Amino acid sequence: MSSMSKSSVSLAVDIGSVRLQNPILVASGTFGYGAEFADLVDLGRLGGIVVKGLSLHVEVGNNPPRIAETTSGMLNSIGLQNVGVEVFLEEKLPPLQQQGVAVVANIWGRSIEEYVGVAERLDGAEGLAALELNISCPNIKQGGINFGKDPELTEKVTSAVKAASSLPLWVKLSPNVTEISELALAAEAGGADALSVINTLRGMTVDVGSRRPTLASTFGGLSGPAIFPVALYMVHEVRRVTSLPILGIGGIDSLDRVLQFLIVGANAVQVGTANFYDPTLSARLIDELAEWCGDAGLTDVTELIGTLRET
Amino acid sequence: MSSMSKSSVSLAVDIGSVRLQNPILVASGTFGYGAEFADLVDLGRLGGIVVKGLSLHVEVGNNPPRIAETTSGMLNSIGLQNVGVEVFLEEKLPPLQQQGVAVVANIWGRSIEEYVGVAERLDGAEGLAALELNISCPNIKQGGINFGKDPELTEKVTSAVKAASSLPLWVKLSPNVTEISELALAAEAGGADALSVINTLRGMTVDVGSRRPTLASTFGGLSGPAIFPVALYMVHEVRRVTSLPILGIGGIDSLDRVLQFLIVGANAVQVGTANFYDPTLSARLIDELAEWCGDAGLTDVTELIGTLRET
Amino acid sequence: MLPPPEAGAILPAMPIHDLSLVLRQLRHLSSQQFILELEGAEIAAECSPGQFVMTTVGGEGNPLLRRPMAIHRVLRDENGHATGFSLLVEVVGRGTAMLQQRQPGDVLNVLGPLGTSFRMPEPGTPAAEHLLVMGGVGSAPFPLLAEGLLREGHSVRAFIGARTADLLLCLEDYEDLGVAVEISTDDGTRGRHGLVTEILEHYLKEREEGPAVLYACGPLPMMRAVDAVAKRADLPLQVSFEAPMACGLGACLSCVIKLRDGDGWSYQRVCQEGPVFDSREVVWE
Amino acid sequence: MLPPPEAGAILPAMPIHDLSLVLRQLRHLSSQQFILELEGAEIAAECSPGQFVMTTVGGEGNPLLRRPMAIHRVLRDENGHATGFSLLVEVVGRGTAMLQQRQPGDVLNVLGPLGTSFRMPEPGTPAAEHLLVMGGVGSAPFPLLAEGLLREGHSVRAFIGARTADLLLCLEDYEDLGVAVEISTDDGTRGRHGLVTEILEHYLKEREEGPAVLYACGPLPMMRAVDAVAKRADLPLQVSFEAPMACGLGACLSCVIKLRDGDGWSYQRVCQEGPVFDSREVVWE
Ligand SMILES: Cc1cc2nc3c(=O)[nH]c(=O)nc-3n(C[C@H](O)[C@H](O)[C@H](O)COP(=O)(O)OP(=O)(O)OC[C@H]3O[C@@H](n4cnc5c(N)ncnc54)[C@H](O)[C@@H]3O)c2cc1C
Ligand SMILES: Cc1cc2nc3c(=O)[nH]c(=O)nc-3n(C[C@H](O)[C@H](O)[C@H](O)COP(=O)(O)OP(=O)(O)OC[C@H]3O[C@@H](n4cnc5c(N)ncnc54)[C@H](O)[C@@H]3O)c2cc1C
Ligand SMILES: Cc1cc2nc3c(=O)[nH]c(=O)nc-3n(C[C@H](O)[C@H](O)[C@H](O)COP(=O)(O)O)c2cc1C
Ligand SMILES: Cc1cc2nc3c(=O)[nH]c(=O)nc-3n(C[C@H](O)[C@H](O)[C@H](O)COP(=O)(O)O)c2cc1C
Ligand code: FES
Ligand code: FES
Repeated sequence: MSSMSKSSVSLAVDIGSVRLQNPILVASGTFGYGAEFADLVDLGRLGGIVVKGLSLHVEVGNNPPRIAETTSGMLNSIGLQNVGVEVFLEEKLPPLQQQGVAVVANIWGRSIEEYVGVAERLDGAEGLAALELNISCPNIKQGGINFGKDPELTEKVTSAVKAASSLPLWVKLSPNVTEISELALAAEAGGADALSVINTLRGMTVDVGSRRPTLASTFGGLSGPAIFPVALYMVHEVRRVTSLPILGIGGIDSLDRVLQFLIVGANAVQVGTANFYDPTLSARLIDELAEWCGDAGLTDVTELIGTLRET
Repeated sequence: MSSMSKSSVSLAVDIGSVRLQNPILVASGTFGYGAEFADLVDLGRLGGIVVKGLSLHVEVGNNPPRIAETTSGMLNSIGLQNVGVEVFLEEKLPPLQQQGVAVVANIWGRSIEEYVGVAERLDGAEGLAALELNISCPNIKQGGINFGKDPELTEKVTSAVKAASSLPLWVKLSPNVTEISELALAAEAGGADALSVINTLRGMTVDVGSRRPTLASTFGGLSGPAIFPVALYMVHEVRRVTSLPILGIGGIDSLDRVLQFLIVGANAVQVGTANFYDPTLSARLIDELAEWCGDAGLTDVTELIGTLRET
Repeated sequence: MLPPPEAGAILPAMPIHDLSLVLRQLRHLSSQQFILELEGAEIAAECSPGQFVMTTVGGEGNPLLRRPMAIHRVLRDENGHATGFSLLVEVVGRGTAMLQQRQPGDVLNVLGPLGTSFRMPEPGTPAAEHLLVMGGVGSAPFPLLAEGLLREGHSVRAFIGARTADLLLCLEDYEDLGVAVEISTDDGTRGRHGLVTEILEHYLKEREEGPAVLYACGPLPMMRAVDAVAKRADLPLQVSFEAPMACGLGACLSCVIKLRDGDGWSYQRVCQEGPVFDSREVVWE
Repeated sequence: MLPPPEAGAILPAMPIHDLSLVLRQLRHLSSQQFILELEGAEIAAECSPGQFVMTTVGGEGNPLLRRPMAIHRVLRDENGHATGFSLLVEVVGRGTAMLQQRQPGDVLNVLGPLGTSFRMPEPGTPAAEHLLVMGGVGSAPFPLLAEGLLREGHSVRAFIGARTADLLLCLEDYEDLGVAVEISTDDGTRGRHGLVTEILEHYLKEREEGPAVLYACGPLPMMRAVDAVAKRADLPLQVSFEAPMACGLGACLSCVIKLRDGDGWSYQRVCQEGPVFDSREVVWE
């Protein structure tokens, strides 16, 4: 069937100045610091690992219960628990550096100063390919407005971090907005090198027995296969207004959905929630993508990107 | 087990001045004009039937394909095809009037004038319990901005329709916004008597084989069990800012989800997509709700509404 | 001749049932085709040729929607009482693949009978030849139609096309019924090498004069070609359409095709005004 | 005495496998409880008492997440080679109800072995009495622990609580192993009428002096009560915790409980730093 052997297909993609060996990354918060999956996945083969969101200091996180299952999805309110940037650099990054995989540090803060603080601390760290800015966080200095919901704040935090770090900067957009294209443009204006689209949708569920929210923190972020059509739409919206590289994220559970993201214009994708229930999916997708490209007569996966036929 | 027989439980709820015999309605666009389900459901038992969105004139609708299945959901881009308000009044409403069920006319337009036109035509029609305003439509007079995405437009169209009709007015909010509470307040300011929460989420999928959008119109509205956590969250958000009656809509597929909506503060609910794959669900939910209330020792379903325990 | 059906006319329909039906048997015809035999006396007793059901495929709400399937045959006990019916299914995607995995004893939720049926000749109409033209799994509704026509004393001939000999469907059914069959395959492995429309045209040229009625179901290009043949031969044609369906009940408006409407056209529902249409009403594009 | 484990210490773990395993047998113990016997020699050979697996429950991605289940027993062939393992499951919701519907021959995707195990006494430690305290389906991990302790020549006693006699679990396992059993039921239908902690306390009062080690798994209130008993008696206690889990691998941070950390506490993962914890490290609230 296949005219092309899969090894002759080039899967490499460029996210701005960052060359990734293939477009299959794993999403922040769904793959720990990589080591958690080392028994199951050859980490060195992945397109990249986006680590759990890092903050300036250790973060204790929200009270449990922190997850709730929903139809073909899940809610989480981890509360951005993490080891803090120091422990990351000392303990978590070195083993990943040995794997030779592109490591992307997802970072967050409660104020622009905190974002800048993490970014500065990570600047120059060996083995980091890029920073990914999680802007779905409330700004405690500005009445708790979510950075990612306000174009002005998005631009500000982007440009502040951009100035503080020499690393390529990916800005991860929140889908809980009226026009995601406005936020994309704001991030671009702030100097973003790429856009990660999307973070989780806001949602909640209730435990009828106790009449309490299922999550201790009432709300959480919805992820998983259920949100895929929304994510794909948002990538399409963002692609309409910018030529920045896009990382497509949301509900990937199969090669078909990876291909849909690429066709709509994502330059690479991140596998999220699926890592939890199908931990070897990311690695399998790399092989399946190579095979599919070969069968389709493509020599380079980039030939697929942005090839949506619209009428 | 049950101390209370289900017949002694009162299921009636008031949506403003409209008394419904129970809080289980069927959502616009998912139940036709009622007659389509007459073989399967005793229409007279339903809390209410919200009919397919009506416009001033016959509407041809979008090109097919108009639906795509997604994980635990579906996309639709029917394009608001409908028979028009005249045919509705002549042919569709009379058989429903005979059933004695509360009929709610969902209406839409491409300009405020069109909305007002439909509302005026329906004013005084016998057997109509209320109007439901679908504001998830582009305003062709104002650069195609979606009425439901802009608080000012939402308030304007609401107050214009309110002035044009003596019927109670329910405004159906779009979830594709940054702060749904702002839109809720705008509708309230415009004179809404109740709020229907939510309409579909925007989404798309792609047919990888042809590299074309699966829907002829590229985008569609996502509905079904997948969106439930988002819908519940939005009802919670709206309940925080207003004491208007709320109709909870989105992803209802079981009694448990009906109860979650009521606990969070919806006064009634509308079953949507589930009517397609489980056409007798709405009727069964009425019985199940009565039984559940009886088992829980409630004599009146309203005792449940808004009883969420938050800490 | 059939009286021309009104566009969008709805036949006085039997009530629709929503039933949980036990799967009696699943017979594999090829790696991609199989027959499901279901309980369901109500649907079996009340359905007409061309009507369909909406069935779940198994799998806990995933896929979400039911799948439309034509009623293939009515199953009868020794006394001739309808006890169930069969579906003839081709695997084309996830839902049909899941149906293929079902086991006898499994339960499917089935809604039906749905849609319009083929319009049978009025009793007393002068005898005509009834020519059934089918491609691929478009064969599904025809054995029931053939049976009905034969019961009324009409002569029936089937034109069956498939990609290759292994995929030819319903040959047994027609043998049982004593219906003459003409075959074509795309690859020439059986019957005429070519399209089913070619054997149809050939037959129409050779046959004796006299009234004939055409019926077609299959891929869109094939139905379009049959329409052209029918128009050239000035013969009436009923076509059975497919379209993606969410409800099957006429409520969602997802399944529309263009039908002539006055001077123009309008979108009509395949599940309600169809699936069987008079080909002259269809806007073939 | 066990050396106090470091908080958060991760034992040198065997590699984790992600396997598609055939279900050999499903044995119903009561209407709500059953045992699944699975293939899976790798997991069986390498697991330690107290570890768990994450398993799919069937149903095409719905529910989405795997379910955590303790390894109940290792299944062995005539030569004593580990060939598979069993799970002891109680139906509490949708996923466990779906597991109950599985049939022999069905395939489950199973990730394991996961988490920390009960810490066994160092070889050469003076003999102690090992007291296993379990409530409800918290019984699941104990037969494997009892087997391990017996193999090392330790004396083992099981304290089993249940709501009612019919729901008492693992009695056969302990009979096979020759482990002494003390029973309590909430309704007095078998053993002592009351809580399992009461029979434990009673036993501790009556027994001869000498070292003893406690292990507990069951509902939170029960484990809290056992902790209080252990503290009063100044005996070491290992507790096996449950928490909602998405990954079981330490990646999602969904499964945390509060553990002492310096002067304060921090959230630690039940799937990684647990499920077995030293009860003195747990912040009981
Ligand atoms: C009135 C009617 C009667 C039918 N009778 C039969 C029958 O007797 N036997 C049979 O095998 N099939 C029949 N079909 C077609 C059948 O419904 C589809 O093949 C089936 O729904 C596909 O489901 P799936 O999950 O396997 O495919 P999906 O994964 O949903 O889709 C696979 C491919 O099939 C296409 N497709 C999906 N649904 C339909 C549809 N309703 N019609 C046409 N193409 C579709 C999709 O666009 C896609 O390209 C009938 C359809 C209709 C409308
Ligand atoms: C390490 C570990 C080992 C376990 N071992 C066993 C075992 O050997 N046998 C057994 O029957 N069960 C065991 N459990 C519990 C089992 O995982 C849950 O009962 C199961 O996941 C519930 O799934 P469900 O779909 O039936 O319930 P759901 O419908 O998901 O939930 C039903 C109820 O159970 C609660 N629940 C859900 N997940 C968990 C969980 N992980 N822990 C505690 N409560 C939960 C929910 O809050 C809800 O109240 C273990 C849990 C853990 C963490
Ligand atoms: C448990 C969990 C934790 C997450 N943590 C983070 C995080 O720390 N930073 C971040 O930017 N996104 C985080 N995300 C969002 C994911 O990276 C991803 O954007 C989202 O889950 C959508 O993709 P999916 O549907 O494939 O999961 C988290 C998601 C989950 C489920
Ligand atoms: C096929 C289809 C058609 C719809 N048509 C309308 C409509 O005409 N007017 C409207 O306000 N909402 C319409 N809706 C939205 C539903 O009324 C409902 O708000 C939405 O589907 C969410 O509920 P669900 O998840 O239960 O389906 C339509 C939904 C579907 C699936
Ligand atoms: S399938 Fe819903 S209207 Fe035809
Ligand atoms: S279950 Fe994911 S960290 Fe424990």
